[in-house]
Amino acid sequence: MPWAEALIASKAEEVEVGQEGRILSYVDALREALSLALDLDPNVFVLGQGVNDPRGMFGVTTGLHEEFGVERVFDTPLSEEGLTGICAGAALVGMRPVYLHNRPDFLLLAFNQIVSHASKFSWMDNGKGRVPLVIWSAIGRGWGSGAQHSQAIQGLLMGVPGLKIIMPSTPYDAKGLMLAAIADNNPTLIFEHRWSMRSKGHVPEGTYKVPIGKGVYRKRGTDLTVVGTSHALEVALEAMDELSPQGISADVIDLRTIKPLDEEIIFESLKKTGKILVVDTGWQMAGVCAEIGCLVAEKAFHDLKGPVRRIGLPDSHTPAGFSLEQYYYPNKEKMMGVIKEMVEK
Amino acid sequence: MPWAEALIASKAEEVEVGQEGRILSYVDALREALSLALDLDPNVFVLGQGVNDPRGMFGVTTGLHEEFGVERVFDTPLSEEGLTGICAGAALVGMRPVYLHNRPDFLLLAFNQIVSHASKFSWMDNGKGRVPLVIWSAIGRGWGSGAQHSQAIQGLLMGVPGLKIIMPSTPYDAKGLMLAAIADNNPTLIFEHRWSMRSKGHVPEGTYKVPIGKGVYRKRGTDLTVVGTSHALEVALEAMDELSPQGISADVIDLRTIKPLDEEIIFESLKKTGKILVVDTGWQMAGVCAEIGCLVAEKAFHDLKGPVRRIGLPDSHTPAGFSLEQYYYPNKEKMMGVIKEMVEK
Amino acid sequence: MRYPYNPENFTSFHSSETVYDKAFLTRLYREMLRIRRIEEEIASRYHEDEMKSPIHLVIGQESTAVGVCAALEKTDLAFCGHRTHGVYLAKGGDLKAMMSELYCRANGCAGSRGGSMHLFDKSVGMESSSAIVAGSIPTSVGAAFASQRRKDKFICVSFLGDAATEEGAFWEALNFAALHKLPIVFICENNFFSVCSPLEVRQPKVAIYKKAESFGVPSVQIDGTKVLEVYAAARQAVERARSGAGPSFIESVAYRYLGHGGATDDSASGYRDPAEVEHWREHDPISTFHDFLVSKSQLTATEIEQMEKEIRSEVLSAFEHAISSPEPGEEELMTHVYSD
Amino acid sequence: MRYPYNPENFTSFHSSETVYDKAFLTRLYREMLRIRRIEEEIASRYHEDEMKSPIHLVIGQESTAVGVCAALEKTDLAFCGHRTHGVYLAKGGDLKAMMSELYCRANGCAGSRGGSMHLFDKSVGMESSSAIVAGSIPTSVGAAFASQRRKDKFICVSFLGDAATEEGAFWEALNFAALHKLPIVFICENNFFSVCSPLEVRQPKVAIYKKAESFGVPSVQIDGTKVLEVYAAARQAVERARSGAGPSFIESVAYRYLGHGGATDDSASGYRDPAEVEHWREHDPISTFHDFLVSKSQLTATEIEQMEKEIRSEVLSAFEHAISSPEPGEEELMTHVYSD
Ligand SMILES: Cc1ncc(C[n+]2csc(CCOP(=O)(O)OP(=O)(O)O)c2C)c(N)n1
Ligand SMILES: Cc1ncc(C[n+]2csc(CCOP(=O)(O)OP(=O)(O)O)c2C)c(N)n1
Ligand SMILES: [Mg+2]
Ligand SMILES: [Mg+2]
Repeated sequence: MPWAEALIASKAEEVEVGQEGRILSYVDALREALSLALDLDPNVFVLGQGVNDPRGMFGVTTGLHEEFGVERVFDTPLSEEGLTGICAGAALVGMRPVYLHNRPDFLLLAFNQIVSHASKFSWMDNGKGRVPLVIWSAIGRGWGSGAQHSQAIQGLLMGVPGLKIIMPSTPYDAKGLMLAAIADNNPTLIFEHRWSMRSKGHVPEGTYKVPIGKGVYRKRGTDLTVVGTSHALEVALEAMDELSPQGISADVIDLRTIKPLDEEIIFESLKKTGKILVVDTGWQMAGVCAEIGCLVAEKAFHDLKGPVRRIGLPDSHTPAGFSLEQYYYPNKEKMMGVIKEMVEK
Repeated sequence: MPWAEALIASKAEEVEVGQEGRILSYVDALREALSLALDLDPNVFVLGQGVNDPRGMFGVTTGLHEEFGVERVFDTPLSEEGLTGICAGAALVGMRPVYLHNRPDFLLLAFNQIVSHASKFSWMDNGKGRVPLVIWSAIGRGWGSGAQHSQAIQGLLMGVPGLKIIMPSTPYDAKGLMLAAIADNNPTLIFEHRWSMRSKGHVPEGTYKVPIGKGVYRKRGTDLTVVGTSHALEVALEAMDELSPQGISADVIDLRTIKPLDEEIIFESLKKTGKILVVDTGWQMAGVCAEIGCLVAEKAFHDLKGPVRRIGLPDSHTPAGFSLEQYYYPNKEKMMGVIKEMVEK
Repeated sequence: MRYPYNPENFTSFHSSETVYDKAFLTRLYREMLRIRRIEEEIASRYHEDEMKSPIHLVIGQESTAVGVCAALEKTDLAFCGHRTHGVYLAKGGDLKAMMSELYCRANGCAGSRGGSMHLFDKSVGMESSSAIVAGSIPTSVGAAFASQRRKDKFICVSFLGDAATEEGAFWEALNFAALHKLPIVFICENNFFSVCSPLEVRQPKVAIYKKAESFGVPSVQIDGTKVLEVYAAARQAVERARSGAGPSFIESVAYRYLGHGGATDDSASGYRDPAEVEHWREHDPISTFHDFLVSKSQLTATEIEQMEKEIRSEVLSAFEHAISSPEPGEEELMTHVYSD
Repeated sequence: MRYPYNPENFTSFHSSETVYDKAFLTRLYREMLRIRRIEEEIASRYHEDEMKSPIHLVIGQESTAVGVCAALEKTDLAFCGHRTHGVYLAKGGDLKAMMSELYCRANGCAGSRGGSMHLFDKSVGMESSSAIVAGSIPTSVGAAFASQRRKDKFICVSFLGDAATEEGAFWEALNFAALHKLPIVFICENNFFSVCSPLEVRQPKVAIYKKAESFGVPSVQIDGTKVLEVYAAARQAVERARSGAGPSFIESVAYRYLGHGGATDDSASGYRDPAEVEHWREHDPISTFHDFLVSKSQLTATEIEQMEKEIRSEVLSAFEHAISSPEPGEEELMTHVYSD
């Protein structure tokens, strides 16, 4: 396996959260990951409605079809359920598809193939089949994305056995986790966030993996633990930046993957702070926030000094209109308010 | 509206948990509900793959097509996504479809229509459209149902705004909640459990509604609160029956609906007992158990005297084989073990 | 050029002998022109960043919505996808409410919840639309089913793009409509593209309408640049639906001049030949019809001038209305999550 | 009787001039007979409640799996739905592993995780199956895609029922297969029923293969009760796939005698005319072929007797094997949730 070997040989695998290397845009980091994977392993192919568009899909795929040929980087019919199954079938016989979507909303069309097929083959086949499939999509927000183009559905899938779910927030992680996802032998979903994709950061050259299932501290502090992923965690970081002059400090943990979940890092921090705020880009109810909130109430109850708090989306739909949308998404101020309440009590 | 009027006129609406009336089987109670609804309102129709089969769908629809005609009770092509949208469209212009499925697994094919369409019309239409649609399915268990015919997916949908989700466990509730669901102007999912459907109980004649969003106490006690729905709650009741001679007593709450969730009854009981065990027929992770566990850690933290506990399904798939399946589903003994642990600590 | 104008494949419905009265012809012309002018005004102001909504303009394809809706009653129901403007306006949707929706105002047709991809006006039978491709097709079939079962008088029209026929739900819905002989007309607006993806990378070389036909649904491919062709084909299909004879499928071929979304032509980016756009502009639905009407002495320069004036003033006042309308408040967020 | 045997609609592939050698003909007969005897044994023991698995017997339809698989290489991959037994056995799947799976034993082909609806044997190209109708069709197309892109030698065969063509995913997969000219053969086993629902309440009166054909896929309807017809049609389609000419669709018409699931005929319950079952038994794939072979002096009574004996002993020892095998332990539950 040229691919696996190259990855193992790679020293970069050991590199922790990038503080050095070139400054790259998030989008370029992702494209580099795809390009490296296509180069390393002939079994990798990249597909999705629009990956061959002149500007690529959000720039992530720009030019790849020219570099690697339309046999390996290609546009698809608009058939999400069928194509997901087709990818799973190709994976089952040893290929490594990377299927890209503009929006997670479109994955709702493919839940039968994701939940009842791709996630189950390895288990139902008693270990004889495996599905090295990556499904990537970018959570929409703003500019009228509205109820049908903004759904952050990670919470709907978190409970499904057999899946891995990745939600990066930095260019470094986006690249390293994409490579890790492609190298992984399981159906892996990556939920990018359109707003995280605007950032730049340090990104090493060449192949490296960020481990799936490992969170990192983005800030260290003592008053509380803030845990989450993706754009929700970025807002939390901004909130903490503002609160720091007021003498409030927190452990801010970027989980990076929500399944498998890095329980250890959460418990470790909570032991110190005793308070936890969980943030997520999806609906607050019965999703990522709920899982983590319940988990600590179950397994770290005796470390809790106050109520678990969560900030996700309210039990309503995303408005398309600009002003309504401002009320829908929790912002820095709202997070600051909750954090202050938690600290003051 | 003949339908709404008949319901309001009905005195039975006020009847609480049936302790009188005929003894009816669960299945007959459901059929009676369908029959009454079809009779009351010409806008009601019943459809689904197999509703016209000689034995009806699990007996629930037996004979209805003969009574009300195949124009109103009819078999469908095997097109879950399309048919769900068709039902939503018919509902949008004023009909009241009741769409039945053998298994919730098949709803995974229709998530796009359920999550991105039916649940959103009323909201996106600024209140001008509404979707009085009932989607019914029976959670499978045993006899080789296996990974693809046993999925209790309520947890995947609980976070989705605009849906109502019902999970009855008695014949009385099954009938009253079916009638309430048909009378409701929102897309409502009913998840029956194949094993609950084997029971009999008191069922009043005629039309009555069990309120959607209201739980009931099935047992009263002091040591802990056990909360859940459907077959998982039945197992919990059995566990409490065994534990009662040992002097252990609990408030056992049957939520009956998981969305909207009856938070009040949970908080009320928890205030007294200080301990909570949440049980569910679905995956434990990021679903119903997680939501309720997080909810109490958030809003009733100061009443908690010990860790929240949950018992759902492990992070694995349902085995088809009989012996493996015994290990998969939490049984009475497992629940007793957890409850004892909780009480003893 | 990948997709030239190719009249050979079209079935012709409008015979030159058919005589329509001048009022009707003028109305068709005026409606197309009105849509064009509204779209142009949206395009010209889009850079101001005040319409914070993704737009999918219909310039070049006005004839399909206008021709089809001319064959409908006000009580008939129309459904469409993301490319809403043409259908909404042709079905008689309120222009002010539409502009308010694009400007995210409280009095938008969806109260600012839906944006450009969710325009509707139930008072005139513009029933629903969906931003999910093919999403509204089952909805439309369900409404047709209700009409049939309740013996309502209305029929349904389902507008969809060529890419929508790649979604399985379309075939599921078509099968059901054919099985139950539902009163519905499917209008597939084939403009050869799904965003930047040409038909050839999405479907084998078989005509879309031929596939629909094989499902037992009477189907045709027509010249979607000719409003009278569209009207005549739609009339026949609407008649079929209303008489209880079941669904029809019309593949209406026309071309969009501007980019898939937004306000500019993006052909220079490489996904299509800019010459292809120029080529289709020569078969522009409005100028073709203009020339036809003038040649038949059904329209004069003065009449057109008058029309332009009226439309201009209507458009300006709709924009004005929208811009000066209030935005929705926070209390709106949680209402109508559930219906009473 | 709703669905009589109607040879008029079938395309004939096997000409009586085609000469097959005796060994081959005997093999086909033996394979059909073997499947029948295995199914009968399962049926006769099902009431014991030891095979705790939902079964979908293939009695009456053996010829399709056998005829198709005879045209395949061992390295070719087969995929199917819930009605697995015929395909699994015809493709060469291990009988003992199958029986162990039905008896929920640790050495079942799926380690007791899959049950009757998830039989596979990757060593002989019985690649996958799904209990979700149409669920394995996209999988099969994906494997065919992999074969094409990697220039592997194998082709894929996707077995599906008539009801599977009502699922949108089938049309999505068919479109993709046609678009990319993938090496795949779709075998639609049309037995007129989906559980108890006859075709007429699910699809308008149009032939399934005609719809597939309109997607640009060479398609035929054949007599699925005649194994040589099936074989000849499959050979042509397999040849097409292997040569790079793309997919084919074969609608193979045959009838199931027993209920949809379980071990008994449920016709008396009313969803079909018991006379219909009797009628089709007159066109039984095995006795028809038997008579043909005897008439051509290709098979003798002694040979058949010998065959029956061998099969009987193989079947008995497979059941014995299964019954005496151990059940899986609790530690199995959490393994292979993830692959390494
Ligand atoms: C299910 C789904 N997949 C992808 C998209 C993204 N998308 C929006 S419009 C569009 C193109 C649709 O093409 P077509 O149906 O031909 O309509 P046209 O835009 O040409 O009018 C796509 C792919 C979507 N909205 N929904
Ligand atoms: C998506 C889905 N819907 C419903 C079912 C229930 N079901 C199992 S087999 C079957 C009938 C399928 O009929 P067909 O495809 O013609 O195959 P046959 O059983 O006749 O061989 C149905 C409806 C299912 N397994 N999957
Ligand atoms: Mg198009
Ligand atoms: Mg069948």
